[in-house]
Amino acid sequence: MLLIHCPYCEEERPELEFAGAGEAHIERPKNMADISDEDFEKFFFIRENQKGLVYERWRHIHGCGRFFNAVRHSVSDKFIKTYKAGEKKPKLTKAEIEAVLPPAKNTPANEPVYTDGAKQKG
Amino acid sequence: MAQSKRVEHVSTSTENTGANRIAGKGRLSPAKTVSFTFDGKTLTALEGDTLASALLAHGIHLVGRSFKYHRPRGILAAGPEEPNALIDISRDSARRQPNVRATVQTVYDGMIAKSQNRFPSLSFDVGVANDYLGRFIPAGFYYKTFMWPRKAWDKLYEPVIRSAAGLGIAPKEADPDHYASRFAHCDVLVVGSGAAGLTAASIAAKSGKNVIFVDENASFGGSLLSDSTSRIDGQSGQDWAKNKVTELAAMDNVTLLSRTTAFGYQSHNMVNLVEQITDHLAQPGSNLPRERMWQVRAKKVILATGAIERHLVFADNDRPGIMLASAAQTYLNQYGVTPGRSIGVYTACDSAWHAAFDLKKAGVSIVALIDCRETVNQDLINQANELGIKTMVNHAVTSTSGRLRINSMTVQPVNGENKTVIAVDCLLMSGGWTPSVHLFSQSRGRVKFDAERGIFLPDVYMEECTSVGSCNGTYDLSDAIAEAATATETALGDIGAKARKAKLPKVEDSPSMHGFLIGAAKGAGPDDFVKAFIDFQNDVTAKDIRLAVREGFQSIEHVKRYTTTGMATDQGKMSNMHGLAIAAETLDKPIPEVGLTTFRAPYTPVTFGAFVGHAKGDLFDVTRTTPMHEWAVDQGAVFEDVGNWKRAWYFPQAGEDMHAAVARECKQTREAAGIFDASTLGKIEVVGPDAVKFMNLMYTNPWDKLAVGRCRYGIMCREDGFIYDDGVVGRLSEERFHVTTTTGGAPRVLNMMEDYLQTEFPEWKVWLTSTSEQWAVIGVQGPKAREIIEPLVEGIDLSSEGLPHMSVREGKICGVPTRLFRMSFTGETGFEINVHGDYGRSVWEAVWKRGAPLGMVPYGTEAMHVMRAEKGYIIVGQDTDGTVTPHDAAVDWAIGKKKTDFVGIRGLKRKDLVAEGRRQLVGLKTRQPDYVIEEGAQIVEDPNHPVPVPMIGFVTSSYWSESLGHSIAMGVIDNGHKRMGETVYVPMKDEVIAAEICSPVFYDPEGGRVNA
Amino acid sequence: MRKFSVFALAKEAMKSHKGWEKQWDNPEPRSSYDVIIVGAGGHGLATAYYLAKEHGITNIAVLEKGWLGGGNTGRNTTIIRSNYLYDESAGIYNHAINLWEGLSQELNYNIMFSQRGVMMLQHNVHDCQVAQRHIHANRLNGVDNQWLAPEEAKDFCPPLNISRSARYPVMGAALQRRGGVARHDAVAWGYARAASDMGVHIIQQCEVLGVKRDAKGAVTGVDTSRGAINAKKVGVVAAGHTTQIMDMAGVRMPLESYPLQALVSEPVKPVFPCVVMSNTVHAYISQSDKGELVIGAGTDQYTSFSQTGGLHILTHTLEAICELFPMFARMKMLRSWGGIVDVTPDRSPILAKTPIKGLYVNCGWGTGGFKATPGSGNVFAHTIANDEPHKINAGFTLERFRNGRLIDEAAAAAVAH
Amino acid sequence: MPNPARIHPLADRLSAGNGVILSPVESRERISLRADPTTAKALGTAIGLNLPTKPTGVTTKGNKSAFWIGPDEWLLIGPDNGSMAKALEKVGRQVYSATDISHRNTAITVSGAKAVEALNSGCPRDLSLDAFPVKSCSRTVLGKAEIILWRTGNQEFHVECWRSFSDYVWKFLVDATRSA
Repeated sequence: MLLIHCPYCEEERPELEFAGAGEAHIERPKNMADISDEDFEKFFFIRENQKGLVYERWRHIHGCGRFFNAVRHSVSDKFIKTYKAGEKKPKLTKAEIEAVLPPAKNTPANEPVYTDGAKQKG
Repeated sequence: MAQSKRVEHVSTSTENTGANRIAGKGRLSPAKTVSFTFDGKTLTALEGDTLASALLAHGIHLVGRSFKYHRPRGILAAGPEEPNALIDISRDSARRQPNVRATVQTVYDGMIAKSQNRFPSLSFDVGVANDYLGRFIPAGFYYKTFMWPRKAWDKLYEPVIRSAAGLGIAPKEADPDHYASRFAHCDVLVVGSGAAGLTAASIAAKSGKNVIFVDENASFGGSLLSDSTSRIDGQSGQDWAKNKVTELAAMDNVTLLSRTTAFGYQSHNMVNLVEQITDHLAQPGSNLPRERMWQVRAKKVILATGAIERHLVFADNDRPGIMLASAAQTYLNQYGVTPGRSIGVYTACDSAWHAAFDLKKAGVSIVALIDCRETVNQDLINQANELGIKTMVNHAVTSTSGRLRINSMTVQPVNGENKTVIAVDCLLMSGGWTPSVHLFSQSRGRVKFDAERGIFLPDVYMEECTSVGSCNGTYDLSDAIAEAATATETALGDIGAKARKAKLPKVEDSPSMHGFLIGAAKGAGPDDFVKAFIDFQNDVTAKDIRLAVREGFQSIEHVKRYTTTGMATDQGKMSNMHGLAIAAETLDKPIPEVGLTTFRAPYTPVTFGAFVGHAKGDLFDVTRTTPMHEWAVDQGAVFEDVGNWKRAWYFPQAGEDMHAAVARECKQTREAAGIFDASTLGKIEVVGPDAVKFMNLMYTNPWDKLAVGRCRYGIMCREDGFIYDDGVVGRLSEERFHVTTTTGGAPRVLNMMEDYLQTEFPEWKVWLTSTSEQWAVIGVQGPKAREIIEPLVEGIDLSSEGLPHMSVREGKICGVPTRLFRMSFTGETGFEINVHGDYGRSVWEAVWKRGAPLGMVPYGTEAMHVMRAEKGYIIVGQDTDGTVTPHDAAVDWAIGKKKTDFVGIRGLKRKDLVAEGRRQLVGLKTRQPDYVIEEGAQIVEDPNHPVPVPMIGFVTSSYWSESLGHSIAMGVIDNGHKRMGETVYVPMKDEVIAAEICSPVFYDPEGGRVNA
Repeated sequence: MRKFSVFALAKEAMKSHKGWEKQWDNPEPRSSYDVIIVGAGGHGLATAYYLAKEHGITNIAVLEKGWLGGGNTGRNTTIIRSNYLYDESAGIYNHAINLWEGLSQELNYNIMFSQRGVMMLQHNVHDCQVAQRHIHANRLNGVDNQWLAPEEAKDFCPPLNISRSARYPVMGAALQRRGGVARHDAVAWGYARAASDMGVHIIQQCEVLGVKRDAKGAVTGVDTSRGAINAKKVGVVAAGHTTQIMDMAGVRMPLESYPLQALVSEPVKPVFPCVVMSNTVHAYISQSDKGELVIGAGTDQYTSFSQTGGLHILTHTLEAICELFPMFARMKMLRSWGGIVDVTPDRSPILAKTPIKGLYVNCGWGTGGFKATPGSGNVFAHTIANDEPHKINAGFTLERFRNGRLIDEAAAAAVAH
Repeated sequence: MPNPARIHPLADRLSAGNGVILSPVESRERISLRADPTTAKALGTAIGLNLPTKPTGVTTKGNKSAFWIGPDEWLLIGPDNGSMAKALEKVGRQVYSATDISHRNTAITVSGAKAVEALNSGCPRDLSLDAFPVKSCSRTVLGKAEIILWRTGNQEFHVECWRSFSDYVWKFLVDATRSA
C-alpha cells in the first residue's frame, strides 16, 4: 500500500484515502465541440503509459477531497513529488530522479540474466 | 570421566513425556505436562513443546507422506522452513487446520493431531506405489502423456491425479473463529530477535523512538536459544537474550510481538505481520481473536531475519530420522529432546560439528561425523577427538536405508568408492546456511551472489531498511552484534534520533558457521535411478532438475515451474539454492546467470481469515439503509441490494407472490395512491454564482432558462457521448440547484463533477455538497396523492397552478422543513417529499396514516420499475448500458441544441455515434398480450436463421402491466426509431415470441394524469 | 520432434530419461526473417505456431526480452470461457475454446485443458438481468451458457454459501460447462515446442530496442539487445509493454498497464470442482490439479510495471472468497504474485493492422487474455499472413477509438439505478 | 399538529467494555461550508468562530467547532438550534456555499484506554499523539466507511460519518473493541 503526500494536507497519507485518477496534464480542449476525431481520440483514449516516470492524478477522496498531481516511477512505484492541480510539470533534478530508479535493469523481478551459447552437460 | 557423568543424564529422562527426553537440557519445566493425540494415540508432552519436539521425544519421526511419491517422511527442521511434518491439527470439528508445520505448532492440552496424505495409514500408504513407479513419472511427465483419448483427461486422468495430489483436507465447516486487524506506525521495526535483532531493538528503544520488535517464534532470542556455548558479556546467550527482552518489555516505547511473522514487505515501508494469538492455547477466551493482521508503516526497518540451514543432496536423503543438524541442536537445547540414540552427522559446514558436540555432551552417541570438505578446522577435529567422536573428513554419505526410519548410512570417501555401512537411527546433515533475504527481496532490493560463500546477499536497497546479522551474511556472533549496532545507529541518525554509541558486548566461544555445499553432493547421481531430494515436499530430485535443463528449460523460473521445485508450502526455503546450483552446474554457467527466483509475500503461509479480519458477516460490506427501512421491515417488505443499499423491492401481503404483490401495488397506486421510499437517490447541492454555468457543462440540457422553483430531467454523459447518469434537478434559487442522481451513480457523479470543477474550471465559483443523506425522500404518487399530503403541508400551494408538474417549493410538512417536489416517475400526480433524515420515519408514518384509509399502498422498486416502464421512462443502467447515446435512448430532446459545450458534445459527433442504424430504444408489444418476455432476451429478424443468429437488439425491460392488462417491454433495436410497427422475434429456448415495435410510452401518452 | 506419449515415457524410463531432446531450441538470431513476433508469451508463440502451420511461414523469430511464457501467460489464473456478450467477443473466445479442446493432441503436449465448468455468480437483480442477456445472446451465437438457480449452483459447487442471509446472497448463476482451466505454462511450452519444431526461432533474452522503418514508413525490422534483425512484417504481442514497443514505431496506443495480482492457497485434497467467478463481490477461484486454490484479485488503481501490487487488493478478494465459501477462512495463502495487464478503454483487445505498413499489434487483453490464447494466435497469424484481418478479429481495430465503434463488454454490465 | 418525533440513527445504542466506550453523539447542527480561503475570516466572524486555516486544524469556541476538511471546505458543528445557519445567512456579499448536513452526518464518541487500538483496527492513520494530537481532525477511512476523525482527548475521539454508514461504523467499532 502506497504512502502518498497530499500537497493540500501537507502530509503523507495511506493509499486507502486516495483514488487514482489517471494520467495528468491532459487538458480538456477549450474548443471541445470543434476538435477533430483524431484530437478527440488523443484527448480521451491515447495514454502515455510510460515505463519510467509517470505524471498522474490522484484524488484525496477520503481526505481533503482535492485532485492533485504526482510524478512517480512506474517500475519502482516511488514518488518523486506531488503537486497541486493546475501546477505545471515540475522540473526534476537528476538526484530526484535517481532516488526513485529501480536498482537496475530487469530488477526488481530479479529476472535471470543467462546468456547464450553455454554448453550443456548431463 | 566427564563423559560418563553426562551419560547418566539420559537415564533420568522424564518417563511419560518421551523416552528421548534428556534431563537437565532444554528450557521446559518437567513439572508441567499436557496431553494430545497423534493419529489417535494419546501422548504426553511438556508445556511449551512444539508438536515436533513432543513427537521426537517419543521417538516418533515418521509424520507424513510426500506429495508425489508418498514416501515416508520425518521431521526435518525445527522451524518454519519445515517441508515434511505437515499435520492436521484440530480443536473441534470446525476448528480444524490442515498442513500445520509440527515444528512451529505449540502443543496444548487436548490437541488433536493427525498425519496427512496417507491411505489407509501413515505406516502403510497405498500411494507409495508411485515411489516404485518413480522412474516412469519424472518431472513434467504429465505434460507428455494422458492425452489420449481426448475425453479421458476430464473424466479419468485428471480426477486420479487430483486425488493423489494435495496434502491435507480442507476444512469442511464455516470457521467459527474471529480475526483482528491493526494498523500501526513506528519509527523502527525490527524483524527477528536473534543477537543482531536484539541488539538493534535495544539500541533503537534506548533512543526513545517507537519500536516494534517481532519474532515468529514463541520466544525471543533466535538462534541464541539453541546455542549452548556462546557467552555474551559473560552470560550464556539465553540469559543475555532474556535480560535484553526483559529490559525491552519494560519500556513504553517498545511493542514486543512474539509468535508474529513478518510475512510481507510492501511499497513505501509497510510491513505485514501476522500474530498468532490462540493456536497455542488450550482454552482461549471467546473474545480473543485467533490471529491479528498488523500493517506496520515503519520509518526504518531492520531486518535481522537470520539464516536457514540447508540439507545435503544425496541418495535417499529423505528417510524419517534424517534431519538438519541445527534442528537437532534446537530440539536438544530448547526442548531437552534427542532425535536419536545412535546418530550420524553428515556435513559441509562447521555448525553441524557443534550440534554433534552438544549431543555428545548430553550423552547421546554420535556414531560418526562425516564431513565432505577436504579439510576442516583442526580445532573442531581436536574437540571431536576429545569427546570421542569418530570423524571422517573428506567423506560423504552416499545412501541410506530403512523404510519407515533410517537404520543405516553408507559412507564413501569423496574421491573413492570404498563403502562403509554404519548403523544409525538418526542422521543429521548440514549443507551450510542460506541467509533469509525473503523480506529484503520483497522490498524490491537487489541481491548479489557471494560465490565464495555460496550465498545471495542484500546489495541495493529500495526501501528504508537495512539487513543485519546472518541474513546479511554476517555469521559471526560478535560481528553480527557489531553490525546491528552500527546499522541501527545509522538508521536512527537518518530519522533524526540521537543514538548514543552503544558499548559492544564481549562475545566468546561462539560456534562457527563456516563451510557449505550447494547442489548435488556425492551420491546424488549421475546415476539417475537414485532419488536425491532437493525439494522434499514436492518430491523433486537432482535428476529432475537435470532433466528439465536437458529439455531446454534454462532459466530458473522455467526449471522451477517444470519441476515444481520450491513451490511447496515451504516455498523452497531449504531447496532453492540446491535447485539453482544443480541447474547452473548442468548448464555450465555461474549461478547468478541462471537467476534467482523472486520472493513474494507471504514468507510463510498466512490464514485467509487473518487477511479478512473484521470484514466478514455484517462487516463484509457496508449495508446502507434509509430512515424508513425499519418501517418497511415491519411491513414484511422483501429487499433488493442496489449498491450498498437495501431497497424495499415489494411488499407482499399474506399469500402473495412477487407477481401478485407488484400487480396490486401498481394497480392501487394508479387507482388511489402509493408511497415509495426514494431516499437512496443521490443528491448533490450545487451552489454558487457559477452554478448555472456548471450545470450547463455537466448536463446535456440547457439550464439558463430553468426558473427558480422549477425542475428539469437532466441527462449526463461522459466525454464519449454515452449516457452516464440522469436525474431530476430542481432550481431552488438563482445560485442553488438540488440535483438528484441514480442510487448507484451518486458517488461517481459527484466525483466526476468535482473533477471538472477542480481541474478544468477551478476559477468557477460553485461548490458541490452531497446531501443524499440529509434528505429522506417520501414519494407519494397517484390520483389521491395531493389529497393525502395537503393537510400536512404548510406554506405551499399544492394545486396544479401553484405547484405544476416538475416544480419544487420549500415549506413545511408536519411542522418540519421540506423541499417538496412535484414530479412523477409513475405517470400519476406525484410528489417527492424531502425531509431531514431524522424526521423521515415520522413524516412517512404521518403520510401513511393519512393515506392508508384512502387506499394508499406502499410500493417497492419493482412496482416503481413497472410504472415508469408503462410511461416509457428509462432507467440508466437497465435500458442504457454505457453504449447508449441520448439519441439512442430517445431522450435527445434533453440535449441543448444551441449549447457550444457540455461533457459529451464532441464524443457524440463521432462517426459511429451519428451513424444510421444504431441500436435505439423502442417499446415492444408481444403478439400474445399476456406473454412477459424475459429481460435480456435477444431480438432477431429471422428466427429460423441457423446459429449464429444475427441479433438486432435485446429486451431491456419487460413487465406485466396490470393497469394495461397486457405485457409491456422496452428494448434497443438496430435502427429502432424508424421501425415502428414492424414485427420482430424473440427466440427463447423452446419457443419464438413475436413482438411489434411501438412507442415506449404505453400509458397515458398525452400526460393528462401526471399534470392533474 | 520426438513424440510425447506414454510409450515414449516408458521407453525413456528404462534409460533414465536421458533420451529426451530439448523441447525448443535456443538459436542465435539470424539477420533477417520473414516475420518477427515481439513477445514469447502464449499469444506470441501461438501466432508463430499458426503462421508456420496454417500459412506456411516458418522463417519466423519470436523475440522475448525475458524467458518464454514468463509474463502474464505464467501469472494468470487460467480461466477459460467464452460466454461473452458481443458477437465480436463471443466469436473470438469461442474460436479459442474450439481450439483449446483439441490443443493437447494438436501440440502433442498435455496442456491439461479441464472443462470443469465456469460458474458466474449473480447477487442482485441487475446482475441477473445482465446474466440473462448474456445467456440469450450466447445461445443465439452458439455459445453454451445456462442459468442455474441458487440450489443448482450449490449442487454444482458444494462449498458455495447460498444462505439468503449472506450480505450479497447468491440469486443464481450463469454456467458455461465448456469453460474451465488449463495449465498455463504448458500452453507456452507446448506452442514453443511445436513452433520450434517447424523451424521457428524462439530467441529469449533478446529485448527489442527499436522498430526500423524505411523511407516510406514501412517496417523493415527491429533493433534488439542482440543486434538488428530485419523483417518486412513485425507483430507486436507484448502485453503490458505494448505501449513501449509501439512508441518505438511512433504509434501511440490507447493502453494503460496495471498490476494484476493472484494468489494460491496451500494444496489440499480435491474440494472445489469447478471455476467460480463473482464480478459483484470480486472473486475468482478454482482449484489446481496440485490442490492449490487459485484465486484472482483485481487491479491496483495506478499504472505500474513493477509486477507487484498492494496487499489490500488481495485482501479484498479474500474477503469475498471467505464470504462465498466460509469454510475457506482457515485456508492459508501460500504464494502471491503480480502481472502487468494492458487495458484498453473498452476493455476489449486490439488485434489488428496498424497505420504502419508491416506492423501488426495484438494487445489490450486486460485481465482475461489467457483464455483467448489459441484463438488470438490463430487469427493474428491470419492477419499477418494475409495483411488483413480474419473475420473473427475484424472488429478489434485500433480505429474504433477514433470512430467510436467500441466493443464495450464492461459498459454492457454497467451497474446503476 | 405536534412536531414529528426526531429519530437519531444510532438511537439507544451503547457499548462499553474491554477498554473502550462507544456512545452516539446527540443531534447537532452541522454545516458543510465551502468558500475560498480568503473569505474564511469574514465567515468566521459571522459565526463567532475563527475558521482553521491549516490541515487537520480545529477551532472551538464554547459548543461550536470548526474543522478544516480541505483547502476550501470546513465542517461546522454547533448546538442543534440552527444558529450557525442563521448567522451565515447574514454574511452578506461574500461568495460561499453553506449546506446543512445536520442529518446527513451522525457521530460516535470513542473513548477509553484502548480507543486508539479500536480505531486502528480499521483506520490506517498514525494515531499517536505526536502524529495526531488532541484537537486535530481529518477525513479518513475506517474499514469500508469514510469517517471524519476528531481527537477530543488523549483517549477520546469523535467519529463522524454519514447516517447510513453509522450502523456499519458502530458494528465495526464493537467488533474491534472485542479484540482490541
